[in-house]
Amino acid sequence: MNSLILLMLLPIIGSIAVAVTPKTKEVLTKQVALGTTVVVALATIAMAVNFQRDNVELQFVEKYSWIPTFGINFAVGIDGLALVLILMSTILAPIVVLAGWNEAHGGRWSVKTFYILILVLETMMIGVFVATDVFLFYVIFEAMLIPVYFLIGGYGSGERSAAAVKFLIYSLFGGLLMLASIIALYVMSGAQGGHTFDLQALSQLQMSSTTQNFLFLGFFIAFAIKAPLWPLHTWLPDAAASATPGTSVLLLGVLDKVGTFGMIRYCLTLFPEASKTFTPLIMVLAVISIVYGAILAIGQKDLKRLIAFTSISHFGFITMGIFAMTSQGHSGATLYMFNHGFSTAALFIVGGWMIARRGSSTIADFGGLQRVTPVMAWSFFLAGMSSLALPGLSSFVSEFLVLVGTFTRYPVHAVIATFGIVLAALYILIPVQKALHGPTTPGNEGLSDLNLREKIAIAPVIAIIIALGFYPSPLLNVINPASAHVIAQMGFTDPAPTNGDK
Amino acid sequence: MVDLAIAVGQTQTPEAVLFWVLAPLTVAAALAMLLVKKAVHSAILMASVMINLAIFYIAQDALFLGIVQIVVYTGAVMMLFLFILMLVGVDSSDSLTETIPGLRPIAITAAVGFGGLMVSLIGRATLGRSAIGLEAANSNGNVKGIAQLLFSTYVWPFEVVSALLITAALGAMVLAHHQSLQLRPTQRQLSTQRFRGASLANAAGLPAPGVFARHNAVDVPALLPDGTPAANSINATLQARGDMLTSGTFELGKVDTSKGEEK
Amino acid sequence: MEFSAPVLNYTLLSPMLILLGGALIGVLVEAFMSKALRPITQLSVTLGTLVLALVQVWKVRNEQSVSAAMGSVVIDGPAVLLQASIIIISIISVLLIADTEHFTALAASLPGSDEERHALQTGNQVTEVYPLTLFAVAGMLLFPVSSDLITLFVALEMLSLPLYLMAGLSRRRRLASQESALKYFLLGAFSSAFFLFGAAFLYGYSASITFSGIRDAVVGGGGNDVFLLIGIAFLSVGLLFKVGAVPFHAWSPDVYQGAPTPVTAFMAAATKVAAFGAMLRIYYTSFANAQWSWTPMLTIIAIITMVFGSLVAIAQRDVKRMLAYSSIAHAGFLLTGVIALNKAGLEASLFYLFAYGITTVGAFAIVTLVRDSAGEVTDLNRWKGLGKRSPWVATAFAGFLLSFAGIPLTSGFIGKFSIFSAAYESGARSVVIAGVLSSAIAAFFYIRVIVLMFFTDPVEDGTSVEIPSSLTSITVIFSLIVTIALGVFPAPILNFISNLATFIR
Amino acid sequence: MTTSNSLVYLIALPLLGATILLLAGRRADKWGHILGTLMSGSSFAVGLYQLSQMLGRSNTARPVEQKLFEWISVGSFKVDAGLLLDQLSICFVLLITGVGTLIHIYSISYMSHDHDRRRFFAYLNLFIAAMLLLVLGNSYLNLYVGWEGVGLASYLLIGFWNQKPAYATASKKAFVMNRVGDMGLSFAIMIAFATVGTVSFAGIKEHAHHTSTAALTAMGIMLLVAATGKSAQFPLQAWLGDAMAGPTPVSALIHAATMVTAGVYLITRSNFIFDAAPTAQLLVVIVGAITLLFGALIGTAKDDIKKALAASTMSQIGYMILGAGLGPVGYAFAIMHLLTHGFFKAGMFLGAGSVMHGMNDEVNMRKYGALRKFMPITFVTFGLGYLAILGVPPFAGFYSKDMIIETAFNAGGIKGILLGSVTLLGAGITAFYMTRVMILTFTGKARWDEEAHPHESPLLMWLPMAILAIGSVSSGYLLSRGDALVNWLSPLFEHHGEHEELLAPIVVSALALGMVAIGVAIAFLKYSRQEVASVAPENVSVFTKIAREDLMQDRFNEAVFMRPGQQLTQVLVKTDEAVIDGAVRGVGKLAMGSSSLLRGVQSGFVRSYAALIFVGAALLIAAIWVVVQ
Amino acid sequence: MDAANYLYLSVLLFTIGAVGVVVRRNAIVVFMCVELMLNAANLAFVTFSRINGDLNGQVVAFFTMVVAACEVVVGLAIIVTIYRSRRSASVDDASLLKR
Repeated sequence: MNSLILLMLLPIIGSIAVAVTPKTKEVLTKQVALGTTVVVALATIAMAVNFQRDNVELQFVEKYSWIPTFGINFAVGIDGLALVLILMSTILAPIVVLAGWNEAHGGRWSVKTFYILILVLETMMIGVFVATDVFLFYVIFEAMLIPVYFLIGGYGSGERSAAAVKFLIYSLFGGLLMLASIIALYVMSGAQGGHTFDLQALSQLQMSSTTQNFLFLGFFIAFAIKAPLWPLHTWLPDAAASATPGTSVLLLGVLDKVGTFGMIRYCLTLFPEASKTFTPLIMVLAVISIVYGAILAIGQKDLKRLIAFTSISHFGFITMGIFAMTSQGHSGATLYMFNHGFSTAALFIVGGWMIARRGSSTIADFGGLQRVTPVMAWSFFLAGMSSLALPGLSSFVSEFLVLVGTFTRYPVHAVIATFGIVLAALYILIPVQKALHGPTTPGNEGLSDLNLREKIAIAPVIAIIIALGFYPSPLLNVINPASAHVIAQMGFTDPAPTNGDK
Repeated sequence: MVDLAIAVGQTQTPEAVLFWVLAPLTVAAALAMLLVKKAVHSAILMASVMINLAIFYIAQDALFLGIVQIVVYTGAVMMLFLFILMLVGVDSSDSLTETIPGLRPIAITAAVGFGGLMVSLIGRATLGRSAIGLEAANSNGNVKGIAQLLFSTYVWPFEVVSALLITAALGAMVLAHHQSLQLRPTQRQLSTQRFRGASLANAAGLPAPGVFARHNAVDVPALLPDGTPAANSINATLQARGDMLTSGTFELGKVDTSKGEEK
Repeated sequence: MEFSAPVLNYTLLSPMLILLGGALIGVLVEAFMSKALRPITQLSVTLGTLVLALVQVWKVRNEQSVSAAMGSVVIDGPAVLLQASIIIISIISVLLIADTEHFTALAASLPGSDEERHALQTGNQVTEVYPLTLFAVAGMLLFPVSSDLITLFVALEMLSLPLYLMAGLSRRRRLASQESALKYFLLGAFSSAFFLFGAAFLYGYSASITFSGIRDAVVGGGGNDVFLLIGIAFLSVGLLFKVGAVPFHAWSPDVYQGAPTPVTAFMAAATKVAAFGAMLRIYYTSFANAQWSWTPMLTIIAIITMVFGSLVAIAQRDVKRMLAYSSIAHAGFLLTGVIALNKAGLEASLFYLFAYGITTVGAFAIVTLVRDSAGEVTDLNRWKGLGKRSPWVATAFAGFLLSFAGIPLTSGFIGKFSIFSAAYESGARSVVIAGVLSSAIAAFFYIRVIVLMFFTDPVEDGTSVEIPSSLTSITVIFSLIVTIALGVFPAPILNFISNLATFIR
Repeated sequence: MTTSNSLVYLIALPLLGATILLLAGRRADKWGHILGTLMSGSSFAVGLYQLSQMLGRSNTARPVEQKLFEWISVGSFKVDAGLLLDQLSICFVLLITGVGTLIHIYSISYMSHDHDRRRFFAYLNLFIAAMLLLVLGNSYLNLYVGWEGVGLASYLLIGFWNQKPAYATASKKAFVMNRVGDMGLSFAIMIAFATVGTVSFAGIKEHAHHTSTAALTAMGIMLLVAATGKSAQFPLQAWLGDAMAGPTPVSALIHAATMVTAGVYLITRSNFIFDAAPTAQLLVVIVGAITLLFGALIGTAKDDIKKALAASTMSQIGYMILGAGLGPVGYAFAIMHLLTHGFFKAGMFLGAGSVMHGMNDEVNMRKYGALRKFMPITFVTFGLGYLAILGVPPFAGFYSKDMIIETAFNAGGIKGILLGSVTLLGAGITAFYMTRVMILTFTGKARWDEEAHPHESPLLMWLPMAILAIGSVSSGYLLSRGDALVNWLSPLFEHHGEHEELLAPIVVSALALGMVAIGVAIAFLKYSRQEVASVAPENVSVFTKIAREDLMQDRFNEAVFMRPGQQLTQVLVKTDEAVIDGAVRGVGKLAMGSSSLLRGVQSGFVRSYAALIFVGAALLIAAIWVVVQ
Repeated sequence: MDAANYLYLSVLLFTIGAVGVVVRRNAIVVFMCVELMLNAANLAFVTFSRINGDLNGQVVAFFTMVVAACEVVVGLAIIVTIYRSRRSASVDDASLLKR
């Protein structure tokens, strides 16, 4: 399995298969969707096996002319960073399908439509990470919004359409700013040796620092909206609170990663100087996000909004790691993206089950679930522990790497960010206490524990969370060369041990 | 337009006299167009502006255009306007009070600005070449010269204009032509209908206007024996146009002898 | 003085001649054919004529001539592309026009009169719209290929007059329809007076009424440019009126709303192509060297236009008015193509015009389908839940809206991208930024409609969706396919345009 | 360095037990406790094996290492999952697994009526594994994993009966306060990496001498913060009292014998840092001194037997910290006190558990009394522990505590005198409150509730108590015989010149015993001579009230951190809604508003449209006019 | 006598026509004002024709007249239709479509 394009095609084929299943046989529809996602996940893993870890060049490169008039190619290729994120996306997909087996019911449209949207989204999720042509990336980046928009607005709950619109408008706004930057890049490439959108070629462009700063902002704001960075975050809690748990997983777990992925792949690569110029500002925003997201999470009454705010905090860590410009920070951030995908997935999936069973997403409505539904409670607890980066679980490794990496260059930022770990304990343990502990409150007595399907769905997530906590090397080995490459290209080297200036 | 340097020698004094006499008249007529209440008056004033323009054309060596202006524009187009004016009520007069708030000040400001700036601009325009005059171009006669252009250089637009004319005709037809969708009843059918109808009231024909009323104008309804006005004695068009007079003042029972002739 | 007989290149003029011929046949059909046979005959004649004209355009695609009609007409690559676009848009518009439901049975009858009722009952049809359409199309074909001011003016009137008339022919809400015709007409005439006045000053400046003559004068200089500036300004007023740029836009929402929807579709799409075609030609050839004088003006107008259009569209409650404001915003985007003044700008504009035109017709075609017992329902509140009742119709409409909004994988995106990049290339950054921002504003109301259709529960008020007639279906499907295809695989069309898009002088 | 492949089993066995018990669910209810105990016991066995191996090697070759795998490696940040068993850790390993196993055994019976006994054993095993990882990790990061792991286990065990909201809150409080400490550990690791470039003990030790004092001081202070969190030292001590919400075996194992002493381990382990950072060391001493008094004072006022013991634990750990803060001379004594304390305090907690077991889980000592007759074994074992903590010769505490007091006096100068006095005072207060506990519980009149039927605990419970009691009696002697522990540990610490002795050992012992005697006497006077009210009297001195309130520690935290924190949270939630999201919505509203406003341009009047065109044209002309000017 | 005077006159007439379109309510008068503007443009053409010494301007003016005639036909047809429906020739009454 070495063709990325083939990989992108698989979910599309699956969606066609879903489309032709008879409308009455919903189970068949779901099975086809599940089967497709599993095949994609296996294919991705097979691809990952063939990936040459130490090769920092793009691999599995394919390039087809798409719109020659503008020098646009359908160009794909992956490095370690992209591979990790694709792996995360494709592994999460079947889990989401399986976990949210029934979440398409009660939507505005048919179950079929739901899975078609999911599968189309999966294609785009792969595409957005593999694209090496800026135009192709942008196209997918924007087009992705549509299925998500319909998934939120069509299958969500509560103020779903308002949330969907907010999400879309925010993202479109960011996307358009990015478009302006892309146009500028395109035009400049035309003036410097032929129109192209090739990332490699564009990164060689000569431009004045003012131009670079503006173009950087165009990209960065788009990404900062995606990976909600304070103060551009307000769409996320609404969207996450309204979306189905599965959609939220894909939204926070995968789509938002496009933002942080984009920061590395596009902001840093294309505008190294501007990145340096803006680093102080971004670092401050990241730290604010960490603390702010955590405090807001503590203050939430709604479970889904709480998880959303924790993600804002986590994205602050990722952003901080990226812009710390140390190999630890960078690798940590990349690993964090992967781990956050799974820990948030676990939180949302289990939280979603809790909400579905209880019929409410208000934390105060739960109580004493540990006695009633021990497996579910444990799953939630573990997910929460992962979210607060308990050592031994996957998030710890990444969070600590980010902190250590940041500390060597930005000690003050790292110190403030570290306070986030105390806040994390609060935002996880408060809902844990309210929902899982204490006496079983009325309305919770009859809740059923996880069934086999649900156990199968959550098991791999928890397995990954634990396994990567103890043994992150397989991923780090893939990530490190890519991160080191970026850092080196940016002209940074890790700060040497200072010995306290002695 | 000093720099434009139209040789004064070329334009003779009589033309200047003509201009300074007619131009104020033209402007006045145009302004009056805006100020008179009745559309008909506007139309007449418009016609006079057009005729003045025709004279200017001729004065500027555009004999053909001058004639066409009078014959076609003033003669035909303005007459068309007048026809339509008759159709929609020649008497109707506009109120000149402005109902859209703020529009008039805006219009006047814009006009003053527009006109003033244009005049100022034209005043400072230079062409960088001297005016030529039409002596050479008209050497074979103005009409011939125009014809030469019209039928050679501009033959394509000339032909295309024909399509425009057809469009106009077609358009007028579409909007105005009442296609006879059903056969009109013959005289005979109408007669039969009159006598075989539910009532014989109209068998003898509709009452004439003004009968028994104190006034026999076409817009005064006839009075029935009981003194009420007979609506059907008035032409439907007048009724529709609202030109029907109320018969009240003309009813026998309510003669106000102290009053003089109405209207 | 010898008279030399004019020489016309009929091959190159044939598309227009065919259309005029077809229109004349149509007039004759009106005169001599029995009422019952007229509709089908007219439709076949019209479609046949258009297809023939398209074939003819295709045949002459590689020809170039400035002397096809004694210098009145230039046939070159952009001309062919514009003409082809106009004809294609016209064809799919005619398919909409063929739905009798939209046109009054008898234009001369009073609204609400017995006569009207009778005409409706007898199934009378105003088949004159077909020849009128053909005349308009002929005018549109001529407009962007004109190369002197006379022809330009004649073409302008030729495309406008039939549209004035057609705007007044709606079957429902006839008073509004007639009102729109009146407004369109009065303002159209008003603006063409400006146009003519501008033409006079250009003539005064350059002593020539041909574009090349004006260009020579601009290049040659001499004197100062006051007349040129006045000429450009007033001529632009006329052209900007046609394309619906602020502040010369005011007619379009009212007319779009009042006119029969197929006419609106035709008008919105084809007129824009023709008017921008003419604008591109005149600005790219005649005024190119006076760029300094008009670029700031057009830049400001473009910015105001796109922002205004996008902004005002937000508060609209009527789908046709909303589309009208969207078209105003798009006029602003298209103006950036004019401002760009480079080959990329020309190519982008041509692509954008075609893509936008097709999408517009498609969108209005959908509007024709949403009806209740009293005809089309254009009140957006009653479009609620359309996605539930008629998912395909709503999906198609959403597709068109997304294209308008410039979402990737639709033609609108490629259009916006190419036109903005061309403008950026020419240094017009402010326009690009304004364009991007107003795109964001615009996205808001396009999305609002999608929300209405998909995420709002339907109101049970009898609003239904007509099963599209086969002709309307063709229009919708064709438009949708083109909209998506041009978004996904625009390369062939872009190449085609790129090969042809060079103005000759 | 010697390597071994078997170190991992120390951790793996209990971890396996925990995993099996957790995953197997109710199916394991029947045999879960046995498996748990076995796992803990086998780990102890491995520990003994390792000890025997170690004893067989020369003094310097004793440490053993095992590298399991490369855990994290990014750039120069390389951390192996590696275990280190040296003379220091083996002490802990044996304490943890030994006492742990005893407590497992005790729990079999103690928890036999609990529905969730299996889960309890799973948690216990988890704790053992985590605690072993803590002491076996060969780098600060590995230690950190165990450090938080024991925090988690502690959280789970404190909240074992979390259906009671107060218990759930207690567990959360413990976790969060521990996290504050953990933050310090994080900082220390970060500073270590940034300054030294490594986080392993060996690496830092190697570089310590050419690292600036400032950096080492920072590291030291941060490590101290970590220690205060885990070991319930001032100012992060508040959680320990509440942690008594957990089942009593937990209190014995985690909150007396092992986990809470992790801070002492950390400071001792980091001797190479503290030795080079006198300021940090001084802070350690100050913290220890404050806490030992602080805990002791709280202990005097507590009526809850477990809370009194907890306060005592806090105080005793204060001794250890103080000892550890005294540098190379104090490390061994701190560890010794740690070990002896592990025995007698665990024993006393188990005794308390036994009392509660017999008294329907009553914890209020004012409801006890005269239990000596009903629970003789408990009385004896508890009493031996009591003597040990008092430091009565020859019981364990005498050896360890006196050494600390002595070392404190020997710290030199005014510091030495001050510290010595504090430790002496602490010893006196300790004697007072421990005597109070003894009197209230075992002597005097019975003040029981109606339903109470006190009885002696079963074998499985008293046996561990007995074993621990033996430890309480003998461990001090054994460990100090021939300076056994000091010599055992000496290769790990750098040696400095001997301090001059301020007071002779015998004098110190005498002083200490004197203080103890005073404390015991006061307690006798106050509680044995007078009637004890079964309800805590209200008309007590302000001092007592404050002591009952844990010296206002909770109020302080509440007023300074919690309330402002909650308010900040609420303010931010509202700000986010109103300001940030409000700004976003405001932009939307602005667009809507201007849209509605601009719609007005479209008045419907064709004349106004014409005016618009006209004005537009006029503006164009005006622009031209300006240009031409 | 300066030929520019004709241009000034032309501008004046054009302005008056434009104002007329804005201020008059009767559709027919409005339309006449448009005609006045066209005539003003024609005057400009004729004047420029003379200045430039070629007849093209006059040809344009001629075309304008023809086109204007067509426009008048269509325009008046529309006005009559409106009048018949509404019984009013006031352009202000035709304001159904707005906002």
